[in-house]
Amino acid sequence: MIRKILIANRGEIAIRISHTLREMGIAAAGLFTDPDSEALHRRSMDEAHRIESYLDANEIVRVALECGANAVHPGYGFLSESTSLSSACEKAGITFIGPQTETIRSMGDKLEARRLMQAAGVPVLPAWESNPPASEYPVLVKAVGGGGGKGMRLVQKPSELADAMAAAAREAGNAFNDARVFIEKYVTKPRHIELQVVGDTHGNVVHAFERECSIQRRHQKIIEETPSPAVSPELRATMGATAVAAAKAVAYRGAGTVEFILDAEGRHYFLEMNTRLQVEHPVTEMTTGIDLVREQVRIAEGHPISFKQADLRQTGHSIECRIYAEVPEENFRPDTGTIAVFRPPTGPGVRLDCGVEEGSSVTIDYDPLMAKLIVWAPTRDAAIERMKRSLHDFVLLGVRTNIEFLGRIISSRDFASGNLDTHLIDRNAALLHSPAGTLPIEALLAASLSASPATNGASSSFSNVWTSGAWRNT
Amino acid sequence: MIRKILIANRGEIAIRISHTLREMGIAAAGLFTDPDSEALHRRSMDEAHRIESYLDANEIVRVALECGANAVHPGYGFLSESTSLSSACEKAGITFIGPQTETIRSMGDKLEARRLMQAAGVPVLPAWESNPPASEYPVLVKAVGGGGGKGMRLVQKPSELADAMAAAAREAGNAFNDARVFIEKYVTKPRHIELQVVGDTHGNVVHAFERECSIQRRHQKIIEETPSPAVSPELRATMGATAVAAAKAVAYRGAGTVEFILDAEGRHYFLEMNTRLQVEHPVTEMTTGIDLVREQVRIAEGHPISFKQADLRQTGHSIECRIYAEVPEENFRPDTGTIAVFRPPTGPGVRLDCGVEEGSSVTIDYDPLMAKLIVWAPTRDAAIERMKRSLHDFVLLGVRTNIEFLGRIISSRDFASGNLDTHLIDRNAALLHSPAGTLPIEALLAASLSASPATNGASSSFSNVWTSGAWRNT
Amino acid sequence: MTGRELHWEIDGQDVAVRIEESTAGGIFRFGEQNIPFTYISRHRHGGWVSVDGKPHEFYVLQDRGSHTVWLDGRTYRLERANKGRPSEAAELARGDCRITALMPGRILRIEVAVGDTVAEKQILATMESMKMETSLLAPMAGRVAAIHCRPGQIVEMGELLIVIEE
Amino acid sequence: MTGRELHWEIDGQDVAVRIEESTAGGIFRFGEQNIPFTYISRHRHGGWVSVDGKPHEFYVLQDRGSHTVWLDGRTYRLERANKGRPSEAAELARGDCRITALMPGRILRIEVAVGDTVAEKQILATMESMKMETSLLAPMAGRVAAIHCRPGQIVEMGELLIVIEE
Repeated sequence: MIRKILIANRGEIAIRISHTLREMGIAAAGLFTDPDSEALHRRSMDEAHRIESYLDANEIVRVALECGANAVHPGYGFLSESTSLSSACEKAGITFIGPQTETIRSMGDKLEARRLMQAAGVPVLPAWESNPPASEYPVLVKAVGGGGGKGMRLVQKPSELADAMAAAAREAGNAFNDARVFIEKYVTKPRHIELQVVGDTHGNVVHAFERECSIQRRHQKIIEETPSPAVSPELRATMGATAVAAAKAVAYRGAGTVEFILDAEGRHYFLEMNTRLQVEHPVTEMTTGIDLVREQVRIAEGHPISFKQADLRQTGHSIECRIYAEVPEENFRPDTGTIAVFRPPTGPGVRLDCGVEEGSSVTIDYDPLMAKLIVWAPTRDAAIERMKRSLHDFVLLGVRTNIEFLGRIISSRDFASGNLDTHLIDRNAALLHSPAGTLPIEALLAASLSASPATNGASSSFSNVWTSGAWRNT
Repeated sequence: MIRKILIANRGEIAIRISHTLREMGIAAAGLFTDPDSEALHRRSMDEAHRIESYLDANEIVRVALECGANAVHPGYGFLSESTSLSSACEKAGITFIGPQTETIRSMGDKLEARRLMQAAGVPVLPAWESNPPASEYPVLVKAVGGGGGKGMRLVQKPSELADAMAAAAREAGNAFNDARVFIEKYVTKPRHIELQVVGDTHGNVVHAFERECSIQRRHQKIIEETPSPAVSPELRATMGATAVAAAKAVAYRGAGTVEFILDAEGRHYFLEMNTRLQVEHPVTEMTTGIDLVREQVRIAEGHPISFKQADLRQTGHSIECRIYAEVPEENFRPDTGTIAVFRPPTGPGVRLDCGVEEGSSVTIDYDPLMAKLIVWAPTRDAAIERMKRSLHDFVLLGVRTNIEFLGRIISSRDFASGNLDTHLIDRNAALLHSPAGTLPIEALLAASLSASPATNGASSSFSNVWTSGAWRNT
Repeated sequence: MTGRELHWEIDGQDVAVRIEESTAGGIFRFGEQNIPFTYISRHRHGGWVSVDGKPHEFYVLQDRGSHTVWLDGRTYRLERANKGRPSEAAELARGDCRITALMPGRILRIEVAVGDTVAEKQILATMESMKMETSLLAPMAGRVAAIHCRPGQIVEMGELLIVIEE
Repeated sequence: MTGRELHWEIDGQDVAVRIEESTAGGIFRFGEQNIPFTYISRHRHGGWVSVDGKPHEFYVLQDRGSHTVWLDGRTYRLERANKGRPSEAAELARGDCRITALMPGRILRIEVAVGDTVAEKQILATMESMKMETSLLAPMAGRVAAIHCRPGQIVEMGELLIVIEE
């Protein structure tokens, strides 16, 4: 029986976990570092404890023991896929809310994961340790211990392979302390489709359908949705069965995600398994009604999964947009500042998982993800319109954001058609910039009404002031 | 094809309707009176027009014609169930988003509604025009044109009947301009269960299950939920078929509600039909996925209903709490003021339909409903816990509210048991007051930290200051 | 650290508290207790304090001497004590009976005139607020000594409307 | 009504506007246009104005002379014109090439030393912000004239890091 859980994370996910824990009657203990001493997540917990780093497993376990937490929830990122936290918990007799250490370890090693999956009959991409046949090019050099695009190189022809492998190995060694790389077939127009799986300690594994995560910038997802417009009921059944087989192959415990590449011909290949709660888990919750955090906690307590495969059903359509403190126009550089105005959208079918409020500081210390805006509607078209409306209504000033950029993607013809792949943003560079040259006269009025008498010098990037035809001279 | 809709309402419902219209690509025109000149609903529209009164049908139709709206949505309350607006729209060639004038008229006359329903085989309570048999007491005297408890009298014995009828007739004459009253059998422990129905111009009628609305104060619902804990699948099927028969009997067009009394023996009786969108419609939306406003608009455009009875399914459980500017401890007197702090709850399964924001004024001019907090969860227990958490997180200061009172009802044993009836609040007078005599020392600290140096005199109602055992003298 | 003393009226008693604080926190002295607190953050209407290791969120609103405190999901109303001077309320509460507005609203009808004799629970006036009507009843038998309002008038909560004398 | 004139720099041009306003609204004069506006409401960071019968919601944030305007779902950045004086930016933009921080963050490594000859696109330094690394590249071939930062240093966006001369 779990009485108190230490949430070893920060920001929106720490708060989202605390919501479910409070609703379950479980005390939520939190952590904060010095830069986070005023962070919203610290203040949203039943109690919060100061630590040096979210990356120090021993410190986290020590806090858990001191405050009487008998379980640790790692969230995503940080130590969620590191064996250091799960094994330290194990040694201390604390429940780690996630899979066994051995599962985390084997899935963290891309080559071992490939071997296990192949043995379980899961389709994987062709791969080589060195020198693939010339006919297989282009190929991708990937880090064995990698993720997030680090230690990855696209190689167009055999003559470039050696240099690419050396560079990738150097990068991988620095980033993951593991310089091993391997070579994989490159898929030209890949979609990124992942399957949510849930396994319990009684040997049950079910899948909760797919999420399409093809809209990415810098190898990071920014818009996710479910159902995927590319997945037919037959493909869903096939990929679901594949994901369940993958999870069963590692006796998976808790909530996890099996990521696939879907190629232009509709073939799917195992990419990797994320052994934790996914950032984009809310779209699955919105369409299936499952509370994945509640399910994680119940499974960690030894309960069987609270639903059967046949009980699950996808209802309607859900889209998530990740709200980042960044400037898409300037190569997605992160921005920092203090949030002066924060007015999130409301209304039917709108969910906000949020780590900030008015007055919050966004600093350089951590990931610039501030919030996730999730909508649900009966159809994909209605969900798109709802997301447009919600992004339009979202006011967040004091730090620059990707809100309008997300609005342009959501409103684009490519997105509406559902014809997505991971290069959509690269192909549509025009989406990066707001339509230039049009400054509504009302914006000039607004600025003028608010401007203080003092003057400062700098230059503006509008090429003209747009005026509607409706003005009357009086 | 509807291009622009005039929303003839205010507050949260005007805004909620505008959300759907904007998502449908239909322009939302709004109305405001002088007291509402700074109201949030005025500012949430694509355009808004000043009127003298939300109750003047001719003025509303004139504005619709002037601004080029080809349809009017009446919301709930105001003119939504008055034939004046629907017939004025008809004359002006504007689509009224609601049923035919004749339906509104006949359902607004309680005696005629009874007759129509009886003829359609819908069960109604025994009723008399005068002098019921002595064995039928207690009985209820009700106004033919009534609603909201006005012109209603409970009569315990025959000797009190004449006086009660005279008093009720006087009250009804003043309130509804219709002094007719009749006598109905009184149900001792009634539950209020209503069925959502939707009908189109092609003769299709479906029901979207029930809502339990038994938690009332001053004959007004304050907490609604679906599914009802009192309704078995068999009863649901029966009541659903009854509601569809009732709607078909009046060729019902659009979204409507058939209200039933459910007695302690599980028998249901037709109470009245609400020929409009209901305040509590969100709980149906949360559990069925229907957007009832979208459906209303589509039906008004002549489309058939977008779903069939067999497509509909209740998923999970939803509860709505109405957030009023009122003081439950002081006989629910309405309160006024300016909202100084407004921090609504967020998170999974939380929806807020809201008519106010920080800085909004709540005045004496209109109904004190500020917002509706709606939660969804897989089970009733989880929904109760989510509502508790959400009410706890809701900060609204500057005007007194029923938020904590709602929290006490939601947390009560009676509510948890699902054993509800319309007298629950009367029976549990203790719920009206916050547990007295306990002032946490942290609250005294907070007040002291914020207090200005000046002093004022008055008295406080706490009987002592509560301190935990944990304080250390230093 | 700066210190200040405040007086609250709690259950009719004048309760003194003392705060010694710096920007980061301080000590709250109440009776014989000395309670250390630290600020986690502050905002326009309150902030977060940590007391005994637990964070507490609070908002405080001052309105005409009255303090509304929201703390951890509950609201409390506190009044400052009025050292020395007898309170205005005490001054008034003798002799005749003053009928004040129970809610802000509009006076609809006045059913009595100055000089009328009234019975206990007799309706004196009717007012409306947010579409709801309330009757003001005589709390005791007596004579109408004064009427301070007229039909149609908008009145504040607590505003004096009618005086009844024995 | 009170009037005031403001200058905005739009597309390199000094654009003058004039506002004549009372509390309820006023007239916005821009070029030959006279645009009446009325306030619907105001709040801390902006308000709602009605122009030609349409309500517009706006928020404006001032930060070091730069104005961020949120209007009806889009954000605009505006700069005040600096009447007469040449702008600081113009003063600096000649001669050598100044490498500034593209984002706020931490300097990880500096790959060059003062006096080094560098090729175009050569990596000069690497910085990190929010767990992402960016390399600062030489925009032209030249010689490192000055280095204004050191590894581990936290830098603001726009802070001068390295100067390259031809």
